[in-house]
Amino acid sequence: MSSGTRGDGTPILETDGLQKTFGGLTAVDRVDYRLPRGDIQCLIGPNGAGKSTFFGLLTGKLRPTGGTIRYNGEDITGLMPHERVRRGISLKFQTLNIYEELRVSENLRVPCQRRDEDTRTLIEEVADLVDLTGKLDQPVDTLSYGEQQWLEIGMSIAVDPELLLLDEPTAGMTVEETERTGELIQTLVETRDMTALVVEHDIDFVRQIAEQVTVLHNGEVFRQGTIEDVAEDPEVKRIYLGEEYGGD
Amino acid sequence: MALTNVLDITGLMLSSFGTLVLAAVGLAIIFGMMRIINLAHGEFIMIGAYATAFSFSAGVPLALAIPIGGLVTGIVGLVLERLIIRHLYDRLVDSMVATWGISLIFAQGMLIIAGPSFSDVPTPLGPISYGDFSMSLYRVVLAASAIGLLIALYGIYTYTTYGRHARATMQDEETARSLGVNTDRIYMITFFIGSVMAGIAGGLLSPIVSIVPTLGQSYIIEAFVTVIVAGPSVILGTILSGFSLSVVNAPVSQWAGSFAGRVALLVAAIVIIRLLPEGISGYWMEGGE
Amino acid sequence: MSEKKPTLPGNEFLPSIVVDGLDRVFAPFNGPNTIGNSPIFWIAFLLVALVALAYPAVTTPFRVLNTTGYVVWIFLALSLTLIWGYTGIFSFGQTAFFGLGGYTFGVVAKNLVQVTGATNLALLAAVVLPAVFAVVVGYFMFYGRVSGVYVAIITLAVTLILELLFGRTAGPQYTIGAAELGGFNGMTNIPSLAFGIEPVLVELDPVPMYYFVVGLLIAGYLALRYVVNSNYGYVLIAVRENEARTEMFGYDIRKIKLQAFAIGGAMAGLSGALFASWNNFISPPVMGIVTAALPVIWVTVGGRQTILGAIFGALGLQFLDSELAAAGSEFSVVALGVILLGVILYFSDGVVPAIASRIEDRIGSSPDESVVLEESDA
Amino acid sequence: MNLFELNNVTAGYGSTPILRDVSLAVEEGDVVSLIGRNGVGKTTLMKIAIGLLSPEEGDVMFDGADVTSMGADERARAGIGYVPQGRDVFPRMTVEENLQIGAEVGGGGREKLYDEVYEYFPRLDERRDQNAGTMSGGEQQMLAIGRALVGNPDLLLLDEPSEGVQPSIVTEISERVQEINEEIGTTVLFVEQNIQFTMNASNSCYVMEKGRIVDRVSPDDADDESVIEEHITI
Amino acid sequence: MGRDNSWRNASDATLTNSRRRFLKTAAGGSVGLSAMLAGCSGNGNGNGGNGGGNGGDSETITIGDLSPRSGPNALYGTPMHNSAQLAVEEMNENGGLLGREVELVDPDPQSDTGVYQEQARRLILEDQVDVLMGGVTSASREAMRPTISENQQLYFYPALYEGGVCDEYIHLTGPTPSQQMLPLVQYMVEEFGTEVYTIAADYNFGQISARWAERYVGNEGGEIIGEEFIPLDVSDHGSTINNIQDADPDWIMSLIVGSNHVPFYSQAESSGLNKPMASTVSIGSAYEHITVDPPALESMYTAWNYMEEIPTDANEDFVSRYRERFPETEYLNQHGFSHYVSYKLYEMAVEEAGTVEMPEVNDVLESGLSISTAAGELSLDPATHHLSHNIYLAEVGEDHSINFLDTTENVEPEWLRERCSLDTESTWDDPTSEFFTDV
Repeated sequence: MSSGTRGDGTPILETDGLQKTFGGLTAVDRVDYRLPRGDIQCLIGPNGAGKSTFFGLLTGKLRPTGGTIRYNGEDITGLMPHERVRRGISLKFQTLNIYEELRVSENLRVPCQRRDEDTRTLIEEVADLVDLTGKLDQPVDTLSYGEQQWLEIGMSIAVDPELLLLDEPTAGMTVEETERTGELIQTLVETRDMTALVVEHDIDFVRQIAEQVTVLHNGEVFRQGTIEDVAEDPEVKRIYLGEEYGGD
Repeated sequence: MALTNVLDITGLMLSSFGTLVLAAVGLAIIFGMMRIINLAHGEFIMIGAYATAFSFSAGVPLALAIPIGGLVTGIVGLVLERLIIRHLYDRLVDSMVATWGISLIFAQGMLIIAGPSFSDVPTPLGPISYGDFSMSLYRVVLAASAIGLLIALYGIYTYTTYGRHARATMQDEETARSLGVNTDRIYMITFFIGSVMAGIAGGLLSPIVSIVPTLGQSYIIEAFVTVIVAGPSVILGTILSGFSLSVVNAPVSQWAGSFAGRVALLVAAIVIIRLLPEGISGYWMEGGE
Repeated sequence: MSEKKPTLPGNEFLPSIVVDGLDRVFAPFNGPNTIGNSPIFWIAFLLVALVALAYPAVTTPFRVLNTTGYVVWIFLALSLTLIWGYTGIFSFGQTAFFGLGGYTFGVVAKNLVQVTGATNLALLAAVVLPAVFAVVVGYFMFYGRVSGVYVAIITLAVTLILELLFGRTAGPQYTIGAAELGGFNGMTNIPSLAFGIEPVLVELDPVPMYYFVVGLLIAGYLALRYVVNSNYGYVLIAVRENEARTEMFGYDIRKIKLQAFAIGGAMAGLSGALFASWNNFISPPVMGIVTAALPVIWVTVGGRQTILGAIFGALGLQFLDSELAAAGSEFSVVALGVILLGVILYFSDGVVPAIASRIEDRIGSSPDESVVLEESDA
Repeated sequence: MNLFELNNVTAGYGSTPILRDVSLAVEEGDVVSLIGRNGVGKTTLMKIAIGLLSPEEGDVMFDGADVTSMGADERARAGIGYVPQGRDVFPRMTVEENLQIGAEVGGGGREKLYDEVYEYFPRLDERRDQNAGTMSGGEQQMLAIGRALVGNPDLLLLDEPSEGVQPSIVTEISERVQEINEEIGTTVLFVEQNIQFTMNASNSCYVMEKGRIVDRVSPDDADDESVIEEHITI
Repeated sequence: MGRDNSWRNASDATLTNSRRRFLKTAAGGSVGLSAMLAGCSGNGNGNGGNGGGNGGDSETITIGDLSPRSGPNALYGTPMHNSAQLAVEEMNENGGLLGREVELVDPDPQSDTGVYQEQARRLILEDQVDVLMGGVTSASREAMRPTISENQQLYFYPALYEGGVCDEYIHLTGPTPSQQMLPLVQYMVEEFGTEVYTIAADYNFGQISARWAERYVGNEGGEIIGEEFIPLDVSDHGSTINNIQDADPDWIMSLIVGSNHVPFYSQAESSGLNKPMASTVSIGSAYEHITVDPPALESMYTAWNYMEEIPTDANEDFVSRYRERFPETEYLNQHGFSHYVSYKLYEMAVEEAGTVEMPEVNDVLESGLSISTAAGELSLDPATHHLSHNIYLAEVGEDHSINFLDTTENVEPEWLRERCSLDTESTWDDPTSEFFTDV
């Protein structure tokens, strides 16, 4: 298990006053957020807290209504998604977003061939990391749900990112699969000099991997701290369980 | 002089709007509600025109012959839906190729049945004039009928059980089904109504066109363009689209000739789609959901 | 990943040296994105190529001439397969580039043939100009985030506008050098293909023209197989399958679509140029809605996501069309419509994939066995 | 008597199992909840219940009959009301039209509960002519429940009624569900991850984790409350 | 609204052949079909692989005919198709040509230039027909022309057209505007005045015909005060009608064609546009006076080489023979007539030449042949390969009846003769460009 930050503590990602409104609804409300290099941090919050919108702004899928996003000190607010990826940001989508018509190896091939190294070696390397070595030639619909999720994680790291954004990486996984996913993410961060930001509901999983947790609520940063601090906070409990219950 | 010009262009716009909306309305329903692109739509119009012309020459008054044209086309559409179209739901491109095949069969089938020559329904009502300006009153009737059809559709889709169920199916098929809507039947009726609309359009247009087996081809492009430019909302979209395209088409035709008018119509469609990639009504509805 | 060579289906019938040889020679063209990767397939391919080469010797001049014409149109179908079948861009107006290619060839060739006697440059121009035009149209669409059926309507409108414009060019004022555009009646006396430069000239008369287009088709087929099974082919397929995912690997979707569209435009232009030279004639209806629908129909019937589908779809339906027309019955067109309907209802992925899977069942190979990662062997 | 049962249901999308050997039963007149975190398969279970998904294995019983092979529209007409996740009201239809669709479910056979719906949810009465898509999440949830209720179903299925709804309105809705059950006698099965809603509304609660039912508890019992909490919160 | 269904008539020798071929095609499967047809269609004519022309007396004479029975030009192609059958049946009833049976090979070109090209190639190269007939639009003729000229194929084109074709093996039996326009324009200027508004179809035929109209109107001291070209697929003529109303001419020169343009007349009528109209394309070709309800074409004046109503004994005889054979005929138009004349000319030339060898037959055709037809005595001009025509000037009445005003006899293709002399030269020449500039 890792503890503390490994990097020099300089932020790899910073948002200043980041804001996004849809019609009258403010989904992300002036969020100032710093992600130190080398950390694994989690983003949690009840449904509709603005987590997915926040991720959408980070990847460039959504254009912010206000505020800026800086990556390694560079303002990337106006960049296209693919330009952000080329600077080292990668995303694992919330819903499965693999190429359903293709085989496992072909799925991995698409990101792997972006790099200069020998594609086949890279595919094997990535497959090894996500435990799919024996299944490279299989069509993806023969994989279990958890394996498909791993494949997607594998595809996300195949472009060799510095910053990995994971949107609910364990949704639909069994307990064992979830645990192994946590180990995988920790291994990746430690061995590949990566930083990870994870949106997750499964609190056991958050406990397993996260150093710092940020709670979003109604589009705003509600609490930040270690998982223990946050978990004990009655206010956090309240927003999770419903106003009256928490207040009782 | 100036007034005559204004009246000329207004008349043309009415006429262009009426034709575009009539040509498009049946296709709009079928495409908007069912995501089926019916390339045999022009032939549906043709069948409506023939049925109207046959009824008319058999002595039925025009006002009655037109609904007969609609009904005959509706029945043809119904049979087609049961035999072929229902296998093509969710297969947009396949539906295009299959309906292209149907259009070949219908156009040539009508040629075999009715011969290559055209039949004629005389234009009723004569001219209206003001000073130097005069135009066919029937043109005004066409534009009014186009609006009338859209109002009728609005009525059907607002005040009938079928209409509510159809809109519900279009907005959320799964939820509609889970509320007891037999969506298969809704699709069938929708195709029927789209066909009836095409047939009525053919009947309404029959006095101002030559009724020939290849009639459909002259309408399919205009209909297709109007529907796609319209975007997701069937009734509002068709009105806006017909209006925008005729606003471009009419003055250009008047000042630079029919050729330029036609090119202008296509260019306008391209520009609108580029600026509003979800069609006109897509832009209007944005933020609604 | 194992180093063991994957088993190719069908090799149990063949001596291993043949299997290895075929495997090695055709490795760059093999892959899961194309139908037929086994030694047996390649033997059949070579046999078909031989039959195609021998064809002029065993048939009538009319058949040679006509078959040349069919093959010429295949390139249009292939252009659609590349951009629609593999990249997912549904163009309903490939004929715009076909027509532009044909007219460009006509104009350049008619002028050039008086100087050099050859049409080399005309062919080149007829490929380049449509490609440039495709870049313009493609930039307009893809950088404006136009997609799906909206692409279909824009491309259709473009080809219809071109048809209208070229139909308007009757009269001497529409003459470019020695070439009269000819309006609706079309441009006549377009020179046949001739290569070289005075006095060393090879004019492609019917039979050489046949060999030229068939050779070009074989080369084009192999080239397309190479492309779609290469890294680049995977990018195209990735764009077709899931744009959002592919973009998040750092690919510029708009640029990739634009590139594919331009290549498709060039291929359609080539098709048009070959058509104009083979036919010595081109007229605006080649850009009309009826012709615009043809490649869509061919490709859908043959099988959208396979190269062979485009080839056999175009070949088969043109042949059928011609024989039905020759039969002279007024029911010919009806029969064609019925056949289209039947294919759509019973072979939803197209005829060629259906036949291929039947053959695969027959020789007992499983699709899982085909090669996946051979590109690094090449 | 059990009004509704799932027996040994295994299901998923494609080859991916989401539910593994799930069985549950709802007694007539009861309010039963099923609680679990995001992604454990709650919505899949509800879709199997109404018939929008077919189970790979197992069967679905309603009112003593095997309805496994019936489509969703048939089950709705047989007396199951369904409130989908995220409400899924028809956004470009008015409140009244949404309710009409629900009312037409059973044809002329069943009593229509317009009055009751407007009584339980007076906000809907105020907004009869408003397009459903323009209402707040809570109002949409009320409408979705009203839409399912107006046709007077025997069984009401609710998929995450608290999702995206303001806390104060969550309370209101949970109270209404109780009242509906008590006053009209409608049997209710709902899935939730909001513990407060579950506690308020249901008499008994299944706990689900990773596609399996792991526990069945009664929310009235204080010990069980902490059991649920453990499954659902941080 | 009838058409002939005679293809079903199995006793018809010439037709059973095409029907048989259709059945073979339908039954043939896919792979073997090509080879089978390649073999069969050659043998079926008894001259497969024989090289141009037929040698022995026992063999049949084959006529290739391209008359569209589907698509937008079926209106013109169907009467042509009928004429072809009538002519061939009459030849065979009279013991054939040179004592040999005449066989008609008649694919359906479907009004599609691509199909025209392909079927022309098939007829010329595969069926090796002794003569090729047909084609409706100039576009269809131009599409076939490279193949025809390359193979030196004897060919007859029957439709009225803009003029300008001058080709060794091509003979043109329909009229050109230069032949029809003079008597018509003279009459109109005299009767109605000098200010003319021209509307024309927006393609080669309409544009060139409009130039002719301008020239003849100018010669008569008139003036074109407005001119408008309408695309073939435009059927809403509102803007045109507005423009004519604004210009207020004395009369309208109408050169519009095709089914989309016909509604102009009823649209004009219902818009209150009541101007006298002149046309060299309406009435005799698409018989608008029959298909459009009266009185939309009232006070339309027209000049034709042939109309069904021509009141001569010879025509009465021709019409009754034709209608007896094809009772459902709606109107016997110029295409039907001129196509029949083509067959008769060919028959004459072959009988005189004593062979079907094309150069010999062509020589006879170039010898100044004269032929007696339903529309009078016509002669084939050796220099231009165009027929001289008797031009009938007619007026359409309120009930759409035809009233003949005047006949100008023996109008020769004079203008073209100044440029084209096929009797002395026989080079491929395409005078289209000069044609435009000269007119």
